[in-house]
This record gives sequence, C-alpha cells and structure tokens, in this order.
Amino acid sequence: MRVHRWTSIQFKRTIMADLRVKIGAVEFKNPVTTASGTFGFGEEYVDFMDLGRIGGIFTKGTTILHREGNAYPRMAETPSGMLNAVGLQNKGIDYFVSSIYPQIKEYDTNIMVNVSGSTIEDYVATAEKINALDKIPAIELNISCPNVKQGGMTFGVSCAGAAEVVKAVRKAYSKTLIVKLSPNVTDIASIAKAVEDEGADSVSLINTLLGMAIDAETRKPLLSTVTGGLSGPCVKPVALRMVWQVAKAVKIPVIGLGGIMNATDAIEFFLAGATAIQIGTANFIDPAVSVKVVDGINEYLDRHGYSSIYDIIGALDM
Amino acid sequence: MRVHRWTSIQFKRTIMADLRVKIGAVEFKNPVTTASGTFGFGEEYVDFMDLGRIGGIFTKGTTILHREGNAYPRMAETPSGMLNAVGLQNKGIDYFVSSIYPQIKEYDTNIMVNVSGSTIEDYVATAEKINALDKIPAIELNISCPNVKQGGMTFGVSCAGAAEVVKAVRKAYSKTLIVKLSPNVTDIASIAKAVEDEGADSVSLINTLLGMAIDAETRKPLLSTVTGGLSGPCVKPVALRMVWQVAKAVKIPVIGLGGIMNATDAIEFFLAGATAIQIGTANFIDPAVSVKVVDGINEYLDRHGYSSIYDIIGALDM
Amino acid sequence: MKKCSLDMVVSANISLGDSHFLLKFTQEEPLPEMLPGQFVQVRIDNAPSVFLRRPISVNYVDRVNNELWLLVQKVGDGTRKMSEYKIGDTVNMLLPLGNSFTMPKESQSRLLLVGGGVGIAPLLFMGSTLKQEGFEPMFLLGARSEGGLMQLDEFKKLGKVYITTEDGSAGEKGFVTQHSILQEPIDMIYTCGPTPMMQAVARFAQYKSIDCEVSLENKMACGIGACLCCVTQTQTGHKCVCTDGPVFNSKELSWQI
Amino acid sequence: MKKCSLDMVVSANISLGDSHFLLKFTQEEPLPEMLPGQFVQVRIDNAPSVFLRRPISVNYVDRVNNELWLLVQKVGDGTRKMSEYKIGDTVNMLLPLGNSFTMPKESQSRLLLVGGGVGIAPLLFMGSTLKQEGFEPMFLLGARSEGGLMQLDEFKKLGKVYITTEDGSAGEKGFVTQHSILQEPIDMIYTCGPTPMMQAVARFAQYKSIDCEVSLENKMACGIGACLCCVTQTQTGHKCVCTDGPVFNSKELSWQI
Ligand SMILES: Cc1cc2nc3c(=O)[nH]c(=O)nc-3n(C[C@H](O)[C@H](O)[C@H](O)COP(=O)(O)OP(=O)(O)OC[C@H]3O[C@@H](n4cnc5c(N)ncnc54)[C@H](O)[C@@H]3O)c2cc1C
Ligand SMILES: Cc1cc2nc3c(=O)[nH]c(=O)nc-3n(C[C@H](O)[C@H](O)[C@H](O)COP(=O)(O)OP(=O)(O)OC[C@H]3O[C@@H](n4cnc5c(N)ncnc54)[C@H](O)[C@@H]3O)c2cc1C
Ligand SMILES: Cc1cc2nc3c(=O)[nH]c(=O)nc-3n(C[C@H](O)[C@H](O)[C@H](O)COP(=O)(O)O)c2cc1C
Ligand SMILES: Cc1cc2nc3c(=O)[nH]c(=O)nc-3n(C[C@H](O)[C@H](O)[C@H](O)COP(=O)(O)O)c2cc1C
Ligand code: FES
Ligand code: FES
Repeated sequence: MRVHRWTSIQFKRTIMADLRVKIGAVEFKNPVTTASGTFGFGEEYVDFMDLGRIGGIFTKGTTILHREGNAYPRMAETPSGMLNAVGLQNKGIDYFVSSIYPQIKEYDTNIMVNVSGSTIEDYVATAEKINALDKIPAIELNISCPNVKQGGMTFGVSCAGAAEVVKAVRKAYSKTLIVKLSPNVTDIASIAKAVEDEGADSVSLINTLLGMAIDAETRKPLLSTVTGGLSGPCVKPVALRMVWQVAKAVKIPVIGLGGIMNATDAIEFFLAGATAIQIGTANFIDPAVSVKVVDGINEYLDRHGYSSIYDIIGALDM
Repeated sequence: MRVHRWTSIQFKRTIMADLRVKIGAVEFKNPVTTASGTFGFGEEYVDFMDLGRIGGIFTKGTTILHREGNAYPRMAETPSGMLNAVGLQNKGIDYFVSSIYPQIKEYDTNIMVNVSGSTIEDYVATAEKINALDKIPAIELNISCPNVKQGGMTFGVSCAGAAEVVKAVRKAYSKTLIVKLSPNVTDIASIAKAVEDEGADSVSLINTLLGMAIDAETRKPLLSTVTGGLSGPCVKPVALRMVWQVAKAVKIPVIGLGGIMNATDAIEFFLAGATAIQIGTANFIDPAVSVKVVDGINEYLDRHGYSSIYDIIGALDM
Repeated sequence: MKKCSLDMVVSANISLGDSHFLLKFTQEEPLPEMLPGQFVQVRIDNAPSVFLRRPISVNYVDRVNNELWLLVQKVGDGTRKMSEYKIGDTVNMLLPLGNSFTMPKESQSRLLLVGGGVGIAPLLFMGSTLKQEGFEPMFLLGARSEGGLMQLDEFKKLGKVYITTEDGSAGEKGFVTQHSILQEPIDMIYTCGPTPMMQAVARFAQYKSIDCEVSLENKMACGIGACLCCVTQTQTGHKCVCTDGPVFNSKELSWQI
Repeated sequence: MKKCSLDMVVSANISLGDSHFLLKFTQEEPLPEMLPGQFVQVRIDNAPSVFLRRPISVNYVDRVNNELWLLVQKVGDGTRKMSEYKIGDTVNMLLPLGNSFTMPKESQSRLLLVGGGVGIAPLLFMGSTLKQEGFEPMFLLGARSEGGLMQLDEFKKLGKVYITTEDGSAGEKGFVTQHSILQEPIDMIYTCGPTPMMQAVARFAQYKSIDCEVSLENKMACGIGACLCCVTQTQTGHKCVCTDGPVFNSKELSWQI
C-alpha cells in the first residue's frame, strides 16, 4: 500500500507543470515570492513553512544607515486591508552585511534585498555594498515608500525622478535590478517605461496606496504619521489594473503584488501579465500562505492542462 | 402616553445640533447627500426613505447627448467594494430637462446635476441648459469618470486640463459649481487648487479608483471594458487621505466621499476637512442608509456636546 | 407596487440534495403583494467576500400562512451562507423587485413553463398563480440528472410535468428543447434557467412563432434601478434587468438567435 | 520555542458578566510548551471589519487535560465574534508567541501580581506557574466595580488576593496603586492592565526601587516579529512587543514616569 501511494505521488509530480521563471539573470524555482516588509528576512516564518518551497524572499527595506522608523501607532486595520507607517525601520546595510547575511545566505531560495533611501547617493552606496554579496542575486529598488518624508516616493512619482535614481544605481550595481513602483501616480506605465529605459531588469508593483484612518471618537489619526500605506485585498483591483497596464507597456518582466491572499488571486496577476508575484499582508493572516499559493498554482495549471506557468502569463482572454 | 412621547421627541429635536452647511450659494439642511450614479434621480429610493430628510441628491451623470453606456457585464464585486463600468448611460440633457426635471423639481431637498462630457463644448452646452433650470442650484462637473474613453478623466488628471474645462464652464454657468476630482492622480491637491483658481465653488472627491477584476477560471476580465471604477469601503482610507490633503490646500468647501457606510465613516470625513459628504455604494446595501447617517451624525454631535456640524469640520486632533 | 425593506424570520431551511435548499420565511402580518417573476434582494452579513446583496427569485408565496419561499443553489460564499441559516434567524430583504411574467391572453390556453436547474424557482410561483387564474399550466423541467430535479411534487399539483435529464436518469434523455412535448401545439412559453437553455428555448419559440417570456439573471448591485449595472441589450437599447425585467419577451432581447 | 499554527477546538465558552468570557480549547495531544506572559494570535473569520488576527494572552494552561484558556473582553467585532464561539467550533491560532515573565530570583519572595480589568488574563497563568515553582504569589486586582472582577476563585487558590474597585463595591476603594498592600515590602511586581494603570504601577515600583515587569498590549499585525508594527520605544530604541515583549522590565521602557 505504502509503495503504491508513493508511486502515485511520484506520478503526480512528474505531470506537474513547470513553475520556473526567470527575472533578469535570476532563476526562480517558482514565481511565488514574499513582499518586502512583510516577511522580515525569512527567519520569522521558518517555524510555519519551508522557505525552500518558495521562489524567493524580498527582505525588509534596508537603508544606508540605521533607522528607528516612525513612532507607534504604526498600523490601523481597514476594510479588507491595513495601513502601515513603519517608516523603514532597519539596522542599516552594514549590520545586514555583517549580521544578517551570514545567517540567511544558505537558504534554499532567492534572497533579494529591498533597498530604500532618501538621496541618490544613499541608494547607490547601499546597492554597491550588496553588489559584493555572492548570494544576493538581485535588489529591489524601493522608490515608492510612502511612509517617510524622503522615502523615495519623491523619486517614484515622476518619470524623471525615477529615471535619475535608476540610472545611478544601474551604474553601481551589476546584478539583477528590480525597481518597485508606486501606485500613487497618474500614469504608472510611463514611469515603468522610464526605468526600463535606464536599464532596470524588472519592475515590481504595487507598493502601498497612500491612505489615512481616523478614530471618530477621539478625533485623532490612527497613525502617528497621519497617513500610511494601504495594503491587503482592498487594493487588489487597483494592483491588477496597474500590472496589466505596465505589462502592456514594457518588455521586461513584471512582478505583481497587492492583495494576493490565495492561488486564485495570484493567477489573476499572471493572467494580467505578471511573471512572478509577491505575497505581502497575507503572510500576517496565514504565515504558511506562500507555500499554499505554490500548491494552488500547480493544481490550477494541472487542472487546466497547462505545462508551464508561462502558458498563463499575460494570457487574459479578451 | 402618545402626547408624552411626542413631547420628548420635540425636546430631543430642540437640543439637536445645527446640521446646516453652505456650499457656494447653496444651503443644505444637513451635510448628507447621495453620490452621482448610485441614487438615480432619487425616485428609486422614495419607497425606502424620505428624500426630504437628506441634504441633497447628486444625480446620475448627464451628458449632452443620449448615451447607451458600456456593454454588460458592468459590475464586479471586490473585497469590501465593487467595480463598475456603467459608462455614463443616460438619456441626455434634453430628456432630463423635458422629462425628469419636472418630476423631481418639487423634492424637498437640493438636486445637483452631475455633468459629464467628452469635450469642453459638451460640458459647456450641458451646463448652460442646466443654468436655466430654477430648481437646480448647482452642478457637479464630473472631470473624473474612468469608465469612458472621453469621460473627462483626461481633463481630471492634469492641472491644465482641469483648469481649462472649469474655466469654460464657469463662464457659462452662473450658479454653484462643484468640481468632482479624480483620485487616479499623483497630486490631487494641485488639481483642486487649479480648479479653485478658475472659480469652482467647491470640489467633491473622490470619484472611483481605476481597477480591474479577472475570472481566473475563464481567464476573462469581469468587466466588458476590462477596467472599471472601484468604490465602497475598500477605498475609504484613500478617500479620507485625499480629502485631508485637499482640505488643507484649498479655501473652498470640500465635499468628501468614498466608502462611507455609516455615520462614523461620515464623521471621519468631517474631521478630515469635508463640509459635506456623499454616500454612494452604501445605498445599494441599505437604501435607507443616508437617513441613518443623518441620525447618527446628530447623535454623535449631541453625545460630544457640539452644537454645530461646523465644530467638527477639519477638527482632526493632531 | 411599493417596495420595502423587511426583516424576515427563517421558519424552515430544507436541504434538497447537495447543492440546493429551500428557505421559508414566515411572519405574523400579511406579506406585501408579490407577483410571479419578481425577486428579492437578500442582505448577507458576515460571509467572506460578500459585499452586495444577492438577488433571489420568489419561489412561492403562501398567503394563508404568510410564508415566502426561496429556492437557492449554493454557488459561492453568499448562497453558502444562506444555506446555513437557522430557524429564527432574521434576514433583511428588499422586496418585491422587478416586473413579472405577464398573464396569458384568454385565447392562450396551452402554456408551457420551461425551467432548467435552479431556474425553476420563479416557475413554481408562476404556475400556482396561473392555476389560480383558471389556466392549466404545463411544466417542462430539465436537469443534468435525476438528482437535480426539485419540487416535483409541488409542480405536479399545478399541472402536467414533463422532464428531461442530460443523462437520461429521469424523463426523456437530452435537453429541454429536445423534449417531444414541444412537437405539440403551444400558445405561450415562460422560461427561466441557464442562459444557453433560455436562448435555445427562445430560438425554438421564435421559429414556431410562439410568444416567449424569459427571466434573466444578470449580475446586480442595487436591484432597484439606481446603478444601471444589470443591463441587457434590447431592441430599444440597454434595459435594466432589475426594473424593466427580470422578465422580457424574447423578441425584445438582442440575442443572437 | 517553536511556534506553530494550530486548529483548536472550543470545549467551553463561559460568560463572565456582560462583557467578558472565558474560552477553553481542549485537544487529545499534549499542547505545545507555553510560558506565562505569552500570547496567541487568533484567526477570526466572517466577522465584519475584522481582517487581521487578534492577540490574546494565555490565561491558563491545564497540562493534565490539554486545555488552553483565554479570558477575553468584548470590545469590538473580533472579540464579539469570539464570544459567539460554540463548543466544537474550530479556531486557528498561532502560538506560543512573545517572550514571558521572568521567574524571580531565589532572593525575591514577596511577589505581587497587579492586574486591572482583562489585564488579569496572563497573571493567572503566571501565578500558577509561580506557585508550582514554590513561590507564594500575591495578587492585587483592580476593577471599576465588583462586577469587573473575574476568576477570583482561581486566583485565591494560588495565593492571597487583594482587591480595589473604583466605586468601592469590593475590596478597598480607589485605584490599585492606592491599595494598602503596597505599603508592605515587595520584591518584584508583575503587572498587566490598562496603560495608565501600568504606568502608575511602574512609577510606584521605580520610586520604591522594586523590580517591575509590565505586559504591553500594542496593536499588532503579524504577531511574529515580521511587520514591525507593534513597536514600543525603549531605552535601546524601538522594540517589537510581539517578540521582544509583550513583557518588558519597566526600566527598559521610555515611559514618561
Ligand atoms: C433576478 C435574479 C433572480 C435569481 N433567482 C435565483 C434563485 O431563485 N435561486 C438561486 O439560487 N439563484 C438565483 N439567482 C442567482 C443568484 O443571485 C446568484 O447565484 C447569487 O447571487 C450568487 O451569490 P454567491 O455569493 O453564492 O456566489 P458568488 O461568489 O457571487 O458567485 C459564484 C459564481 O457564480 C457566478 N455568478 C454569481 N451570480 C451570477 C449571476 N447573477 N449570473 C451569472 N453568474 C453568476 C459568479 O461569477 C461566480 O463564478 C438569481 C439572480 C437574479 C439576478
Ligand atoms: C499581547 C496582547 C495580549 C492581549 N491579551 C488579551 C487578553 O488576554 N484578553 C483580551 O480580552 N484582550 C487581550 N488583548 C487585547 C485584544 O487583542 C484586543 O482587545 C482585540 O484585538 C480587539 O479586537 P476587536 O476586533 O474586538 O476590537 P477592534 O474593533 O479591533 O477594536 C475595538 C476598540 O478597541 C481598541 N483596541 C483594539 N485593540 C487594541 C489594542 N491592542 N490596544 C489598544 N486598543 C485596542 C480599538 O482601537 C477600538 O477602539 C491583548 C493584546 C495584546 C497585544
Ligand atoms: C507592514 C508593512 C511594511 C512594509 N514595508 C515595506 C518596505 O520596507 N519596502 C517596500 O518596498 N515595501 C514595503 N511594504 C509594501 C509591501 O511590500 C507591498 O508592496 C504592499 O504591502 C502590497 O502588497 P500586499 O497587499 O500583498 O501586502 C510594506 C507593507 C507592509 C504591510
Ligand atoms: C454604479 C456607479 C455609477 C457611478 N456613476 C457615476 C457618475 O455617473 N458620475 C460620477 O461623477 N460618479 C459616478 N460614480 C462614482 C460615485 O459617485 C462615487 O464617486 C464613488 O462611487 C465613490 O463613493 P462610494 O464609495 O461611496 O460609492 C458611480 C459609482 C457607482 C458605484
Ligand atoms: S442592479 Fe442596479 S440598476 Fe439593476
Ligand atoms: S506585530 Fe508584527 S512585528 Fe509585532
């Protein structure tokens, strides 16, 4: 009996679709990754899931220097979502290199560092330091953090600003360069094109939508910073639309995210044109969700008779 | 007994706060109005509530000519919200003047016509026709419809475009001019200032966020137009943030909307700086919600000892 | 007809196989007037992913006991939540909504009500109304297999019942449009069911020049004519299924038939 | 300590007055190790407006019967939904989360556990653990009025219980910090309750140079140290209440005391 069961599992595995995708020079065993700021450096999740099952991890936003982040309260629940105003709290790139990198570099998945900054020089200096790390195959340039005054959103909301910072980092960073775009703009496709023109290997979107919450009884804002970044299923329709617009506009692969809670949501992003996806807020509701999404994508591809994830990327039937 | 009950109601009424607000030249008995496209011309709701209890009604979007709108399907449910792609279906301004206006002009509430268009000439021509109608004290210029190619969103997403159309309409329309702003922009406060500079008496925001939904199983978009406008509680954090930003930037009164489901939500908008609010999608869930919001605002003001709605407008405690 | 928002109390929830169930709501006061073909908008709280109300046809109205019946198929979170309603639960509904099936003319005596799947829901109420008015309705009910046939006893009390199943497990094998009853003279058809079925029935009716009314199930937001989301294309432009419908004469519709 | 995601089954839901209730979860297998001061993250489905998990302290662990107890106050939609759990319902939780109260040193024998309102929740587990380890904990419990005092019988089994109520309906009238027991020598204080109460207790402890641990209840998203939403300002910068806490030595915190 046991032998039979094993055989059938083996058989099932052999008919599984090919989930591998490539972004820039990086191969991913599957297109499911976790979003910056929602997954730490992975270690918080090892009790709940096998990191080796997912395609990659985008780390916490890292800056040139240590940052304390914004004051508490930094979080407010909203209808089908949440606002955060963490404000890029992190110990700085040197601490990452000396204390975090040695611990995470043997993970059996791709680790991409999310790089944030306030000035072009900061971005460049941080990227340069990461360039030297063997086991970090890519960075995600966060030009879209809405939660700190100089969190890069000033770069991310204009084509010129975005192009300028990408150009500078591109010179300093030789590996795969992913640029994370802000949704708080009139025309996200043009910004995507601008960063593509400067040599970005991929764009990821969306970062959080700028929002706000108020406690009517106390008349106070619910975040110390008044405004914060909205994430979760509430933003999925906007994220999906932007991924669709950007995927039509650029030739580089698009990494889609925003409100993905399960495999069905993920598949919608592939159909809209994403080559890979990130899971953010959903990790808070179910710390093993990313592995479940991998399984669900497999099940979907099998059920529909697709042999590769590429069969559904951009395959929206209009 | 009956007499007693009546007396206590009378008494309760006399201690009620003053809910009256003024927008341009228009006096509203209270700051609760219903949003364009979600309340017809009011007649669909008379079985469920007393229209005389609310401050006003913003009518369906009206254009110079009859429009069939977009093909079905035009609606998709989303987490805590919905997408619509109605596409300004309406019978045109002449039909409004001849057949609808005579029926609604005696309503005991303010009726504001929502004016949409594809060209400046259309906007102007429509506004001129409404200028002649005694019982229409204001128009709401919709320069932000995301659902038709020339739905005005092209005007609404740049300061220059917005200014141009408002300038032209301002010349042709002498009564209160409210301009409805698009949230699909990088900097809504500048657009608000641009329309204020051209003589708008008020701005209302937000119109719907551009979004998209896909059926993963059929691989088809859920809307015939692929993208549509997102509304409902999911957009409230974004709406609140924009109202707050705009209210700080302009001197004219701001009408706030986006995801208001109850009196608490409404109060959050007042605190953020709105002088009046509109209720949209919530009417579909509870067709009597607008009256309940009026009652809830009264209850809140009483409980907190405020004598006027103006006590809480912009009264966010930072 | 005045619409209202009613809090109704569940008096029975009867499972009809895996995927269908019958809800009864009873109240002391007489129910508002309702016509066959009309529907209600059910408010569903606390179901994941459900934001809007759900339109459900009036399946039957028992005026003696002040009972409203709804026949529902579980297809998603909303209807699944409804399937869990317990006796005594209160459910808010807007009703009565929409137009209704039109009564036949005196001259029309051979009336066929064609239903597929849960589309039989409004036909029970229509059948009982026709019978009350002195007509002798006939029913042609289709399902994938025997298990999908519901309320047969109720239908049989109202008139002759003809059956097709796709797998032949009951009645004639095949689709409703292949049933032999269609070879006999018919004066008027009322139909509700999956769109392809209704289109096939309408095509048949048009071919035979039989008057045919179809009941559409477009997606709705408001259900009361305010949002213009539920439109169907007709010979005279877009019409709202929730107010101009759900019942349309098949000739009115712009179907490719 | 390894964290896990467990589906636990409700074995009792006991109402303690209008606004509080006690949930028990029982399972066949031994429960994972849990320490006093730790908490669980409860997943709540199908409650309006609830999106994130809800952090709740471990109130008590019965290792013999494999029972986990949670003492909960109804304050919003999430806790209201929890108050409706029925025996047999399955609830998903992440546990055990956070650090824990530290065990006293041998030399510390006069231990006072000060709780206010639902803040008594973790103190029961801490008290029972202290007693097991051979200590003799004392409890100082405060509430607005007698009705707000909960689990007194359980506390009394573990040690002496002192009470204050704001209205004087039980114990001494006033706030916990006004209770006469505080005049006697104390070696260590553990406290959990409303922030103003904990700050007052911490102020008292600092003034008297008594070691004092407080258990914070900052708002959380993940509960496992991943989101950095739950931070509190400490002498060494922002720390996560969900992993570095919820228990902090009061001297570590940057409170204005
Ligand atoms: C006028 C009218 C009368 C109706 N009468 C009945 C009735 O008597 N009994 C009954 O069981 N159902 C009836 N329906 C259909 C019923 O409204 C839907 O099945 C219900 O809204 C689905 O809700 P849900 O949350 O369970 O599923 P959802 O999660 O909303 O949807 C599940 C799946 O069903 C599809 N779906 C949902 N609604 C529709 C629709 N209207 N048309 C096509 N596909 C849809 C969705 O696309 C999705 O794939 C009627 C619909 C209308 C418009
Ligand atoms: C580590 C920890 C342990 C806890 N232990 C317990 C416990 O054992 N028993 C118990 O009843 N509660 C405990 N709480 C508090 C509990 O988590 C909240 O009461 C609960 O999340 C409220 O959820 P809700 O959906 O009912 O209310 P919501 O609708 O989320 O909130 C209702 C009101 O309470 C306020 N509120 C909610 N959570 C908090 C918070 N964490 N701090 C301050 N105000 C808040 C909101 O601002 C709002 O005004 C604990 C919290 C933490 C962080
Ligand atoms: C608590 C929190 C912290 C975040 N921190 C970062 C960050 O440091 N850098 C970044 O690029 N994005 C950050 N984000 C944004 C997410 O990576 C993601 O873009 C966003 O949450 C949308 O995806 P989601 O809806 O799946 O969460 C953060 C989001 C959350 C909720
Ligand atoms: C079905 C539907 C139709 C709408 N039609 C219009 C319209 O014609 N003109 C307009 O300015 N806004 C229109 N809107 C936008 C609303 O007036 C409002 O700006 C938006 O829905 C946000 O508010 P809410 O979240 O309260 O619904 C429409 C919204 C919906 C849902
Ligand atoms: S559903 Fe709103 S008009 Fe029909
Ligand atoms: S709640 Fe996420 S880090 Fe503490």
